[in-house]
Amino acid sequence: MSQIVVEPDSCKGCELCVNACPQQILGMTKKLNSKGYFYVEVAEPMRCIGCRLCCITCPDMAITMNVHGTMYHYFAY
Amino acid sequence: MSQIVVEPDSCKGCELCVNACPQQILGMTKKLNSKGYFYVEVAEPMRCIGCRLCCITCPDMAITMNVHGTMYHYFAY
Amino acid sequence: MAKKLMKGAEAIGEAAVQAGCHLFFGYPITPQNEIPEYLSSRMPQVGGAFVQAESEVASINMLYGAAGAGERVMTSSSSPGISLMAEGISYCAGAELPVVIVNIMRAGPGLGGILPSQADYFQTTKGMAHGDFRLLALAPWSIQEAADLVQDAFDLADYYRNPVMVVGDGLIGQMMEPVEFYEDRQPIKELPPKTWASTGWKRDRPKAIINSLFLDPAELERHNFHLKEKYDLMERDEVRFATYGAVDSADVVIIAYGTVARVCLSAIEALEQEGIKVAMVRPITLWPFPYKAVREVASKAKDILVVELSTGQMIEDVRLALHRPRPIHFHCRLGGMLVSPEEVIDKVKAIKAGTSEEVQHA
Amino acid sequence: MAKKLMKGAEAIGEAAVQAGCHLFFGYPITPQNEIPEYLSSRMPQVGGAFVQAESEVASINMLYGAAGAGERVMTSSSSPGISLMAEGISYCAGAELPVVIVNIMRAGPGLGGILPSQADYFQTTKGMAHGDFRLLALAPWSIQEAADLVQDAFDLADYYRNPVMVVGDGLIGQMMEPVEFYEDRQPIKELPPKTWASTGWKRDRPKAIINSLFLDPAELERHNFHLKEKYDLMERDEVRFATYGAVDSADVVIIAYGTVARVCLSAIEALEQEGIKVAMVRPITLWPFPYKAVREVASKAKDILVVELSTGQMIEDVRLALHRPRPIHFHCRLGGMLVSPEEVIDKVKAIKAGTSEEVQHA
Amino acid sequence: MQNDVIMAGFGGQGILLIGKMLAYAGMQDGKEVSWLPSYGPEMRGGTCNCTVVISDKPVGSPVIQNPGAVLAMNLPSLEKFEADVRPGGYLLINTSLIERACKRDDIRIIDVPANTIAQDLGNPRGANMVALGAYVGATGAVSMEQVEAVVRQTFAAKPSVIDVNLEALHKGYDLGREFAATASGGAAS
Amino acid sequence: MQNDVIMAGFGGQGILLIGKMLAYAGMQDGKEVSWLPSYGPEMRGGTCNCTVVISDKPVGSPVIQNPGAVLAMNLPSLEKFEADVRPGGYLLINTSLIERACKRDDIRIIDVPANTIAQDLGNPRGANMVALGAYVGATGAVSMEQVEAVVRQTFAAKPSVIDVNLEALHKGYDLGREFAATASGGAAS
Amino acid sequence: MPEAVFVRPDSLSDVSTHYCPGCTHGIIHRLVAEVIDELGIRDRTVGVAPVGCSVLAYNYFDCDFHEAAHGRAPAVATGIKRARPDLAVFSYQGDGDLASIGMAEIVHCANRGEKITVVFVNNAIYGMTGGQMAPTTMPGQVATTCQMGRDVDLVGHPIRVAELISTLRTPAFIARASSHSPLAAVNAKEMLRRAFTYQVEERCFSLVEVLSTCPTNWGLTPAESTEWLEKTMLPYYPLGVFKTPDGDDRAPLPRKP
Amino acid sequence: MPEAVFVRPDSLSDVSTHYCPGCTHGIIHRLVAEVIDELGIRDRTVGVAPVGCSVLAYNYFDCDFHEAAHGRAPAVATGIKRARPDLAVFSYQGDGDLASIGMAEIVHCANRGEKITVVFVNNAIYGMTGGQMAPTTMPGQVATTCQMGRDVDLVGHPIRVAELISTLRTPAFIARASSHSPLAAVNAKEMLRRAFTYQVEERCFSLVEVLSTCPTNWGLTPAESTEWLEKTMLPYYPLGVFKTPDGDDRAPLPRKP
Ligand SMILES: Cc1ncc(C[n+]2csc(CCOP(=O)(O)OP(=O)(O)O)c2C)c(N)n1
Ligand SMILES: Cc1ncc(C[n+]2csc(CCOP(=O)(O)OP(=O)(O)O)c2C)c(N)n1
Ligand code: SF4
Ligand code: SF4
Ligand code: SF4
Ligand code: SF4
Ligand code: SF4
Ligand code: SF4
Ligand SMILES: [Mg+2]
Ligand SMILES: [Mg+2]
Repeated sequence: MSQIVVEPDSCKGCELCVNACPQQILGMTKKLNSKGYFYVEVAEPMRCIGCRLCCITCPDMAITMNVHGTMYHYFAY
Repeated sequence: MSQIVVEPDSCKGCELCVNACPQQILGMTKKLNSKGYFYVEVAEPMRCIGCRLCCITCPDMAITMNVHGTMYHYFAY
Repeated sequence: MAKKLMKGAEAIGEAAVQAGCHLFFGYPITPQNEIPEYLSSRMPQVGGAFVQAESEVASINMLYGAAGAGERVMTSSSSPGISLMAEGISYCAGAELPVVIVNIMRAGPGLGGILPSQADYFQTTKGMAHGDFRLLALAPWSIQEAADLVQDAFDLADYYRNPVMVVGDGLIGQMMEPVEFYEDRQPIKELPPKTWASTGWKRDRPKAIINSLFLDPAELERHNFHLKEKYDLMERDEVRFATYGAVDSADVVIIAYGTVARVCLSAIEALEQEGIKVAMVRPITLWPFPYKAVREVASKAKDILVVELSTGQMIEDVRLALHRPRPIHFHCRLGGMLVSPEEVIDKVKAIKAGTSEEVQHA
Repeated sequence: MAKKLMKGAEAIGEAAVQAGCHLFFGYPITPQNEIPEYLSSRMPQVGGAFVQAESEVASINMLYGAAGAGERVMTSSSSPGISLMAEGISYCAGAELPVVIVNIMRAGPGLGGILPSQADYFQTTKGMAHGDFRLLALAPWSIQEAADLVQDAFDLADYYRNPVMVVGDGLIGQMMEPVEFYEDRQPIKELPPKTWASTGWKRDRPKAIINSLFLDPAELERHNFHLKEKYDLMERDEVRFATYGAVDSADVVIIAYGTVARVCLSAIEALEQEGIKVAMVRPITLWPFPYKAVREVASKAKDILVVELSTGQMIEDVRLALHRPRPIHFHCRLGGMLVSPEEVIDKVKAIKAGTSEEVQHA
Repeated sequence: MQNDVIMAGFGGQGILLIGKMLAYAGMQDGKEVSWLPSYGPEMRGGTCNCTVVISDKPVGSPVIQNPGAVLAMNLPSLEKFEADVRPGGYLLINTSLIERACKRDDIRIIDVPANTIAQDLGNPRGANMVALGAYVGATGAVSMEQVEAVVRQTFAAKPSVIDVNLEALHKGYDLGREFAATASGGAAS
Repeated sequence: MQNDVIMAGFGGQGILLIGKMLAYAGMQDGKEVSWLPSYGPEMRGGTCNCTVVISDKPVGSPVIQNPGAVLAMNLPSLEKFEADVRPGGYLLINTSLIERACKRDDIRIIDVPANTIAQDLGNPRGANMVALGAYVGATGAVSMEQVEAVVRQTFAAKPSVIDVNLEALHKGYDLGREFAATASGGAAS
Repeated sequence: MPEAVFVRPDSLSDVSTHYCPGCTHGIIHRLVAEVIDELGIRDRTVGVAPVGCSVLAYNYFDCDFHEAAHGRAPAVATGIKRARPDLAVFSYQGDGDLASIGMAEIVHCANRGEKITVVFVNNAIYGMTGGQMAPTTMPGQVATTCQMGRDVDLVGHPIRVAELISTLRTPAFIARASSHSPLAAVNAKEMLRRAFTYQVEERCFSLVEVLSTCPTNWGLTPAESTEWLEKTMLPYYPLGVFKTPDGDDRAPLPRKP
Repeated sequence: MPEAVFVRPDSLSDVSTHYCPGCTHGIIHRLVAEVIDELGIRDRTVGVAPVGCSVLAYNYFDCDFHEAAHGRAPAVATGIKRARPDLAVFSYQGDGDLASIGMAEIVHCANRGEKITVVFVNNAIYGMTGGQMAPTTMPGQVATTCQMGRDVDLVGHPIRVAELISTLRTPAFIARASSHSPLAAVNAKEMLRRAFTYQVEERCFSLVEVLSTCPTNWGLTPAESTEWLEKTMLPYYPLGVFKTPDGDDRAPLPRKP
C-alpha cells in the first residue's frame, strides 16, 4: 500500500498535484503554511493508488511516497 | 559579330577566362601590366562566338564585349 | 504639457520620443526594463519602430545602422549590457555617429546584483572600449533632470556626431517623480542637416560611407587628431555642474553626482541647521568632468569629501582637478547598498573632528 | 634551453605552454593571429586543447569555464576583440578567476587599422568594463620580456585569483628576437592548491560555485570590499618598472612603456652623446602604475615628457603621480604611425630650448 | 514640512498602487513628491515596499532610512521596518494579518484592521484603500480631496469599483483621524 | 656597433626569409638582433619588407627610420626607401628588375643583378640568396660562416637545394666584398 | 517497513526554491537530479547555470556549479569540458538565454560536438526580467514588450531550437520534451537520461528542449498554464527525438537546383 | 555602331579591387551591382560591408554604404531598414563573419523577417586574416588553425547556413548558388535577382549563399580552386532554392514522439 507524505512548508499551493491526481483525493487546506501559502493535503489516503503522478508533477518536492509491501509500477520512472 | 575588349591594366592574370572560353581563344601575354601581372589577350578574335563566358567569369571586369549587328543570346543574363 | 507623475524609466522613454527619436533598439535587463517596455508601445504611436534586439551587441549595432541612416536613435541597458556594447560604441565613435545610450547602473562586477551603483564611472568616463575616443556623459539626479538631459543628449550627439551616454542608477530608473515636458523645446545647439548620412545616393552629395576603418595609418592618424579636436571642444564647451551650499566658506566640500548628490544635499541641509557649513559640487557631465569648478570650490574649503557608490573611481578626477595636494576624504557604499544622509552627516562630523582618515595615494 | 629566434606571437604562445597552460581559446584577429596558429598545433603536442572559438565573447567565457575548473588558460586578441570580452572579463574578476589575456593592441577606435597602437591604455588600466574591478596589466618591451611576463602572468593570476592582461602592440606580436626559456623556472609566488575550483564535488571540501552574483546587497558589498583589498595588495606588492639614463640629474625624464620605450631609449643614448641628460621611467605594470617611481625620478628632473601611441591617456596617471604641478610635455603618433628616435630627440631638444608647449589641463 | 512614509506588504496587496496614489495626490496638492519602489531580489514571492516623500521643498533623498511613518501590511514588513520609524512617527499596523504588537513606545502606533474592514464592506481587495485612508487621516500628508480625485481617476476604467473603494478609503480615513484626534500628543510625547 | 637594414620587395621574392636568416646568423654570432616585418594594408598583392637590426648592445628601436642599408628587390621598394638610407649607408639595388638608377650621391650604391645571377646559376628562385650574400659581403654585418650554417639549417628538409643556394649566396657575397674592397671610401666620402 | 519510492534525489539540495508557485523549473530540476543520481555521476558532474530565473540553480543542485554570463553557458561548459574531459558537464538554460543572446554559442557548441548536455527550458517568455517577449514567444502571446501580442509580421515567428540545431551535420542527440503534465515529465526524464548517457559514453553533444510554464508572466494560474502550454505550444513545438548520433542528415535539401 | 553588351554595371565603381587574382569576390560584386542596376534601385540602395576580405566593398559599389563590425552586418542592416524602410538594404558577408561570430545576428535578422537581402560569400576560410579555419571549412581542409586538416571529431562538421536558416518559420527566400564557373555565376545572378526583388516587393528577408574561392589561402591556383570547389564543396553544399516566402515549413519533424 502506498503512502503519500506532504511536507506542508515545502508546498507553494500551486494545485498542480490536485489536478494531476487520477483519484481526485488531494485538496487544499484552508491553513497558511510558514511561507504564506495554502498547502495541499491528502483527503482520502486509502484511495491512493500509488501512481506517483502527484509526486512527479510537484515542482517543489513537497510530496514524497512510501510503499508498504509490493507495488505494481505503472511506468518506469 | 562580337568583339571582346580586354583592359590590360585591369587584368590580374588569374586565367579564369582562359579556362572558361569554349573556343579556347584566350591566352596570357608574356608582358607584365602596370600591376605586375601577365595579362590576357584574345588570340583569335574572329573565332569568338560571343558567349560572354569570359566576361562573366572575370572577377575584375577586365573583359567587356561589344556586338556589331544582331546576336543570339544563349542565356538571359 | 502639464506635470505628470512618471517612473524614471518611462520619463526617459518619453523624453526620447519628445526629442524626435523614433527608433529604439534594446534588450531587457533589470533595472531598466520599463524603458523598452514603455517604448514598445509608444514608438508605434509615433510611427516609429521598437525592436527588441537579440542582445546588447546587436542593439548597439542596430543603432550604428539607424544613426548612419540619419535618424535619431536610442538604446538603454544596465552595466553588463553596456559592457557588451563596448566594441559597438567604439565603432560609433570611430564612424562619428550620433547615438544616445542610457546606462541605468547596477552593482558589479560580473552579474553582481540589480541594485543601484555608480561603479561604471571609469567605464563611462575613461576606457569603455579600445581606441582613442570619448563619450559625452550626462548624469541626472532627478527624474525631471533625466528627462531634460535625455533630450539634450540627442542635440549634443547630433552636434558633435558622437555617442552620448546618460548614466543613472537604479533609483533613476525605478523612482517616480513629477515630470514636465515643454512643447516648444528648441534644440540646444544649431544642428546642420545630416548630409553625411547614408540615405541612398542620388549624386547630389559625396557618397556616404559610414565607416571607422582607415587602412592607411597616416589617414587614421589624421582621423584620430580630428576626433581629439572634437573632444577638446567638448571639454571647453560642454562641462556642466551645479553647486550647492556654502561654496565660499565651506568647512567641507562634497563632490557627488546622481542620486547620491541628493542624499548629500539632505545631509548638507541638516548640517547647516547644526551650523556646519558644507558645500557641494555636483558634476552633471561626468565627462567632460568639471575640473575647474571642483578646483575653485575646493580651494575655498578646508576638506574635500567624495561620496560615491563605487570604491572611489571619481577620486582620480577630483585629484586631477586639484592643482596642489589637498586632504580628500571618501565615503562609499557598494554592491547595491545606498548612502544615507545620516552616514554623510557622520562622515562630515568625523572630518571636522579629525577622526576621518584621508584617502592615501601611491 | 638555448636561445631561439622567435616571433613575438610564437614566443607568447610558447611561454604559456612553458607556464603549464594547456588550454587556449581564441578567435583570429590581426596582428596576433600567430598566437592561435602556433598554439593550434602546439597544444595537442602537450596533451592540451586548442579551440578556435566562434567569437571573442565565446573565448572569454570558455576561459571562465576552464579557469573555474582549476586549469591554467589563456586567450589573446587585439583591440576590438578585447572590447568584446569586456563583460566576460568583468565576470572573471567578479568570480575571482585566474585567466591570462593577451592584447596585441592595434589602432582604433572602431575597426581602425591593424598597425601598432597604445590607445587601449585607459581600457586596460581603468574602465574596461562595468563594476569595481581591476586587471593586473603587464607591458613587455621585447620578445624576451613578453615571454617572461606571460609566464609571470599565470603565477600572478593564480595568486590573486584575478585576470591578468599582457599588453603589447603590433611590434611585440610581429617582431622576431632571440628568446630563452628556462627549464627550472619556479613560480614567482607561492601558490596554494585551487580548492575553490569546480572539479566535481566529492564532499571533501565545500561545494565549488564559480559565481559573480550576489543578490543580497550587503553580501555583494562585502565581496566588493574583499576585491578592493586584493587590489590594494597588488598596488602595494606588484608594481614593476625600470629606469634608464640619468635618473638623478636629468634635464628631461621620459615616461614611456612597451616598444615606444625602446625607441625612447635609442633617443636617450643619442642625446647622451650630445651631452643632453635624459632619464626614463618605463612602467612594466600599467596597473598598478609605478606612481612612486615616476614621482621620485620626476622630482629630480626639470621637465617631464610622456611619449605614447595614444592621444595622451597615460598623462593622467603621470599627473596623478606628481604631488605638485610640473611641466608635462607630450609626444605621440596615432593610427598605426610609429614614434621614431629622431622625433623624440627633436622633442627633447625643443623642451630644452623652451619651444615645446606644455600639456594644458582643465 | 516633509511627510515621508514606507508602505510595505506582500506582492499582491496593492502597496505600490496606494503609494503611487499618495504621491499623485501630493503632486496635485502642489507639493514636491517622490515615489520609490523596492526592486530586486526580495521582490519575487516575498514582500515589496515603496517609499513616498511629500515635501514643500524639492525632495532631497528619495531613500528614507528613518521615515516619519511606516505602513506595515503584513508581518515580515513589520519586522523589517518597525525599528526604523522616526521617534514620534507613525506606525500603521494591519492587525487583520499581524497578530503581534509593536514593542516600541516612542512612536504612535495605529492599529488598522484593513482586511477585516474591507471584508466587512464586501470589498476584500480594498484593504489597501483602507490603509491609505488611515495614513492620510492620521498624518494629513495630503488633502483627502485630492486622494478622492486620484481614486476616481485610477479606477476610471472600472467605474463600478470607484464607490466601494472610496468607501474603504473613508473608513480608513475616519479611523486615522480619530486616532490623530484622541492620541495627539499621546504615546510620542 | 649596430648594423641595420631594410630589405624590401614583392611578396613572393623571399624577402622575409633572408631577413630572418640574417637575424639568425647574427644571433649565432653572439649579437643582439631583431627582425621586424611590415604587416598591414600594403601586404596583400603589394610589397613587403622587413627591418633587421644586428647590434653589440641590446637593440633599441626595432623600427629604423634611416637604416644603414636598404636592399631593394623591386622598383616600388626602391622608390619607397631610397631616400631613407643613412648618409654613408648602403643601397643594394636588384638591377635585374629595376631599370632606373638611384639619384643620391651620399650613399654607397651596389648594383646586384640578383635574378640574372640566380638564373645563370640555374636557380631562378635563388635571387634572394644572391642579395643576402651581397649584403653580407658588403657590410660584414655577420660572419659568412654563420650564414652558411643557417642556409644549411633552413633547407635541411630539402638537402637538394642547399648547395645551389650556398652557391647563390657566395656569388652575391663575392660581389659585395668586391664592392667593399674597391669602393671603400668611395661615393660616400 | 515502508519503502521510500519517491524521495528527493541526492543531487537536489534540500532547500526551497525561489521559483513561483507552479513554475515547472522545479520539476525539470528534479528530473535532471534524478538522472544524475541514477547514472551515479554526481561527484563528477559540474553544472552551468544561466542568467534567467534559474540563475540560482547552483543553490538547488548538489554538485559543483558555474554561473555563466547571459547566453554564454555553452561556452563556459566548453571551457570546463575541454579542461577536464573526465567531468560530466551540463548547462541549464532558458529560452531568452539560449535562443536569443546565446544563439551563436549554442549553435557552435553543438556544431563542435562538445560532449556536454544542454537542458533547454523553453517557457516562451523572459521570466526573470518580468515577462518580455522571447524568441520563442507564441504568435499573439502578450508580453511586456509586445503588449498587443506577438505580431509575427513585425518580429517573426517563434524559433524552434530543436529543429534548428538538428540540421547541423555534427552527430548529436536532440530532443524536445515537456513538463506540463506528469506523463510529459516522465518522457522528459527519459530524454534527459539518454542525453546524459550519450555524454557519459563520450559519444556526442546532447540537447533536450523542455517546454515549461511561467504562470507569473503568462498571467495564468498554474493549471491554466498547463492547459495553455498544451493547446498553444505543443502544436508548434512538437515533442520527440529530432536527431540521434547515428541518425542520418536532417538538413533540408534544396527544392530545385 | 557596336552595341556594348557586357560592360561595367553603373553600381560598380570603376576602380581595381584589392582582391587577389582569381578571387571570386570580384564576380559576386559584379553580379550584385548588375542586379541593382537592373532593378533600377541604385539611388536608394544602401550596402553593409562586413569585416573580412570584402571590408572595402564600400569602395567598389557605387552606392551609400556602412562598414559594420565583424559579424554584425545583419544588425546594422536592421537599423538602417527600420530607420528608412524606403531604402533597399543589403549586407555582404563572409563565412567567418556571418557563420561564426555573427551567427546570432543572422539567425535573428532572418527570423524577425527584416526586409533586407544578405549576400553570403562562403569561401570555406577566413580570407582576410590569413587562412584560419572557418565554420564552413571542409573536413580535412588545411587551414592555419588546423594545420593537419579539419578534424571533424574535434571541431565538428562544416555549418550549412542556407539549410540552417531555412528551418526558421518566418517567410523568407533562401538559396545557395556558386561563383566557380560562368554558368554557376549566371545562376547566382538569378538567385540574387530574386532575393533583391523579394525585398523591393517588401515581401521578406532574403539570403543567397554564394560559394566562392580563396586561391590565396587554399594554396591553389584560381583554376585549381574552381575545381576544388566543384569537387569538394558542391557535394556538401548543394545548390538550389531552399525556401521561398510562400513555401511550406522546412523544419524537420521529430522522428518519434
Ligand atoms: C548581458 C545581459 N543582458 C541582459 C540581462 C538581463 N536578463 C536576465 S535574465 C534574462 C532573460 C531570462 O529569460 P530566459 O532565458 O527565458 O529565462 P527564464 O527566466 O524565462 O527562465 C535577461 C534578459 C543580463 N543579466 N545580462
Ligand atoms: C571583433 C573582431 N574579431 C576578429 C576580427 C578579425 N577578422 C577580420 S576579418 C575576419 C574573418 C574573415 O573571414 P570571412 O568572414 O570568411 O571573410 P573572407 O575574408 O573570407 O572573405 C576576422 C576574424 C575583427 N576584425 N574583429
Ligand atoms: S500517488 Fe496517485 S493516486 Fe496517490 S495521491 Fe498521488 S496522484 Fe493521487
Ligand atoms: S504540486 Fe506541490 S507545491 Fe503544488 S500544491 Fe501540490 S504539493 Fe503543493
Ligand atoms: S565571348 Fe565566349 S568565345 Fe568569345 S572570347 Fe569570351 S568566352 Fe571565348
Ligand atoms: S579572368 Fe579577368 S583577371 Fe583573370 S586573366 Fe582573365 S581577364 Fe585577367
Ligand atoms: S517568473 Fe516564470 S519562470 Fe520565473 S520562477 Fe516565476 S513562473 Fe517560473
Ligand atoms: S585572401 Fe582569399 S578571399 Fe581574400 S581576396 Fe585573396 S583570394 Fe579573395
Ligand atoms: Mg524563458
Ligand atoms: Mg571566408
